[in-house]
Amino acid sequence: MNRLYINQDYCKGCLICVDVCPKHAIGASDRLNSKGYILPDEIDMSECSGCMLCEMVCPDFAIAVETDEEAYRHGGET
Amino acid sequence: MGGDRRYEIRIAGFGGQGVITVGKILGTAFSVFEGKNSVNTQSYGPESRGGACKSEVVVSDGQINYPYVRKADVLVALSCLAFETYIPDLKKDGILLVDSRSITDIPEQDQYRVYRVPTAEIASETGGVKYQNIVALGALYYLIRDHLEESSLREAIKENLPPETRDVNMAAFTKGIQYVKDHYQALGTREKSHGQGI
Amino acid sequence: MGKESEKHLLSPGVYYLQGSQACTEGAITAGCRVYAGYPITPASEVMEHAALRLPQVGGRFIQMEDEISSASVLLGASWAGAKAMTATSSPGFSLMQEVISFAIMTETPLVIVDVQRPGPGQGYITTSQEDVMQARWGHHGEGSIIALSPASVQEMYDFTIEAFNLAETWRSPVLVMAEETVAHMREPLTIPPQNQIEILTRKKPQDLGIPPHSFLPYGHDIVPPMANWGEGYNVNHVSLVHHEDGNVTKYDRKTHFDSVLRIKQKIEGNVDHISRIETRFMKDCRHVVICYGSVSRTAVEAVMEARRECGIDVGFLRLVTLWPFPETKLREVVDNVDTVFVPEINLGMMKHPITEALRDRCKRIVSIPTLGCLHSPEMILSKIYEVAK
Amino acid sequence: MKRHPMLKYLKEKGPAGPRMPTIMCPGCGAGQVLNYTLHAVDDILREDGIKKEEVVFISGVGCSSRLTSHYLEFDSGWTIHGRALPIATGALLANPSLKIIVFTGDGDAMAIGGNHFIHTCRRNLNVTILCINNGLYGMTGGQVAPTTPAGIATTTTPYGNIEEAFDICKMAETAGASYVARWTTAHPRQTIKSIKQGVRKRGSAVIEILSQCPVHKKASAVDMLRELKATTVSIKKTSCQPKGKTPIGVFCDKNKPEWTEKYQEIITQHSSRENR
Repeated sequence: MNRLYINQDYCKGCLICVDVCPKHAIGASDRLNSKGYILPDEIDMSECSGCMLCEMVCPDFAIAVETDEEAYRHGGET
Repeated sequence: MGGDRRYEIRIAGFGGQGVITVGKILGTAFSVFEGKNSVNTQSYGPESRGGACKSEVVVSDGQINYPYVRKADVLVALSCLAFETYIPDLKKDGILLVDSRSITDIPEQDQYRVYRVPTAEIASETGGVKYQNIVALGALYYLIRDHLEESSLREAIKENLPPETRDVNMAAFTKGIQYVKDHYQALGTREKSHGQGI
Repeated sequence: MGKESEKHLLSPGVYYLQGSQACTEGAITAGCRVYAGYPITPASEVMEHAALRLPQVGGRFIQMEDEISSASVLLGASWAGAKAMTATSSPGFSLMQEVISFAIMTETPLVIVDVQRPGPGQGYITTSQEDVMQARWGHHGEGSIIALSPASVQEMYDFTIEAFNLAETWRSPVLVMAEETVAHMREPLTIPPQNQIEILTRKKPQDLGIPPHSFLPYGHDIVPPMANWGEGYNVNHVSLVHHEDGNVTKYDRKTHFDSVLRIKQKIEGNVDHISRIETRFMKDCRHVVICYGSVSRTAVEAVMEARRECGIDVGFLRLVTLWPFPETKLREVVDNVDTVFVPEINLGMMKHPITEALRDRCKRIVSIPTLGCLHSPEMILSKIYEVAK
Repeated sequence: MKRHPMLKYLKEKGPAGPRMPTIMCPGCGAGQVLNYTLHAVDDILREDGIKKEEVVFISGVGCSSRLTSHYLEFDSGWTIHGRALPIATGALLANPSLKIIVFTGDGDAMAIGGNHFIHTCRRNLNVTILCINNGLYGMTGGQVAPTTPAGIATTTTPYGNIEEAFDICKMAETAGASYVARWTTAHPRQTIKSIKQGVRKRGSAVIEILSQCPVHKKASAVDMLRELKATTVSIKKTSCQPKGKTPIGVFCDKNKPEWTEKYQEIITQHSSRENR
């Protein structure tokens, strides 16, 4: 299953990624970063098709999706 | 004849918290409705959101030459960075008002009196976190009520904020006052700092 | 600012305005009815207030495509008979220099407000006094300029009115060398009754009984009367070297020299009428702090503290007008002084004409430079104590 | 912990401390344009074998132009308001093989920089011009711009804008640019593809990108992006231009002689062999 990573310092809580996700795999969490910005989080990553639209539209380079293959290749846990 | 007696207030946070608006309202209250001389200045970075930002009000019955705060009588800090940056300039026995959610670790000390108010939380209950600054203004009013009338601040809010948000702003202002009244009952004006409010 | 000010001049009373707003209100009071500007931090608020207020008093506001076009608008507006103003900040001020030069040669009254910010290049967006030499020498060619240095919200109002009066009186561009601190600061502003405010307008040939056929657009007097477009005086505005009647064909060196000298002497020769200084505690003081603009507010606080706390006999002198430089006035009040302190929000600029003026009137000149922020009283006090203690 | 793939092109911190997060406001379209541009450049470097040191970013002044200020792990210049294009011209005269990408805004390019924009397109100089059009002056506080629609209130048109907006693409085409396109920040894939076409184009490539400014429009970025999608229509889809919808797509893609190529012919003919 693909994994979502959020850079808490870079995210400004605009939630464009959540809106663009075609599969609604991610959503707004109730956690705030130090500046009070709402952080996105996984909702159901089994839905995630790895299209990387969230990575593409993020204005602040604060989100990354690691697909199973990438995880496997990097030897990280899947 | 040295410089006239000055009462110095500094409000600091980050861009977008309405810090500059609070300074503007305070200045209007003192100068337009209390008939005192006051200088309101602002300093800011290029960022309109997120950067460090402060607004100051110097009040005096006489002439105000140097326009900025020299040693603050009151510091209102709405962000951690603001607190750390400006706490050294707070006068002995001065008033420190902080947003309790963003500033948590304040050293135990008896240099100044600490008042913690969850301005962001109260604001979001009232109409949205963007009213955090007016909640803080309400709390600030109660702590410096020897220096000006509540009506002066309410008039200044009307003068400086759009009519369509007047009600929610007035509500936020009242809640700020109420919070300090409820949580700091034994509040004499010369009270020694008693640390943990809530 | 109360609502009743919506439709016309601010009624007399006390207001709590930002320096930038007071500047625009001053322009309106002075009769400015054409404003052209371009966004630039920290001067945009002057323009935004003009956009709101000009139409309310029957004036016209336009946001132009840049600073060069904004300044050029002022030439056309002034020739067509209007009082015109723009406000910019340092990078924009650089772009306006050619128009200033053109306005000097064509003797065109107009007002440019420079809300100074640090340079060079983008520099920063806080306060500065780094354009004070550019104000005098930024335009190409000879000639002179009038430049005022406000230090408060009240002076942003008063000096803008004075700038228009000087522009109309001397047929010259006039600069209000403001600073970000003063433009963004809010303070009480007292608006006097309209009839107590002196408003001057250009001398017109009609008022002097000069008919169109015998009108010399650059003649008759050291400050020539000025005919506006649309009044049948067939005025050609030219900035090539010209004769009194505007003829540019018959070039001769004497006319070239005399006309440019007149344009310069018109200002430099009347320095005592045009420029002002303020002094306190000067009576046989041992040291003196000479300053201008917002720094004067820190300096007076430091001078009073040094006198009160340590009994140091230090005087205070403020240049209200930067240009034309009031050399004689300085020499009248500063005599055998030990140290002249010159605090500036730059690395030492007005220090040069001050040094030249007081070369035989003091032992030493001590510059107190800072960049991007107003001196704190301590910055000036420490220098005074270093020398005086 | 996977990090955003384009961070490899950004200077995140330096000896003087962190440079990120960027200065852009939350949800700012300019930040997205930087993301799309880096995706495009990443592809080109890989697909066309272009060396990274050939790529140069130049910007003027304004929110759009803050992208090059100190974030890019490329040669770059954060220059004078409206003068990015003459500066790009200079770089090309010195080294015509550079791949120059200019970040500019509707104010920076069409107001103070309008004159240089027209002449750069007329000369068909080899530069990719990304004009981030948010319809106002963001950096200075929300003033009206040449692209602000008529009627709109801003801090300098409190009574409504009485002027008509520019059509940047028509201006570019008329002036002679060889590639002209318009997209929006709500069309990531198409914008990335278009930027690649622009960089590969020999000549002036103008790509207008409609973008959102949540702070001054007092709206959420998500809503504004949805509105960008709803109020635009691809020219491929409809021949006639439906009322009220802004056409997006590639308006012009011609092959015209590029300025430095023509000049190279002069050098070839008129210089001795070794100076060629």
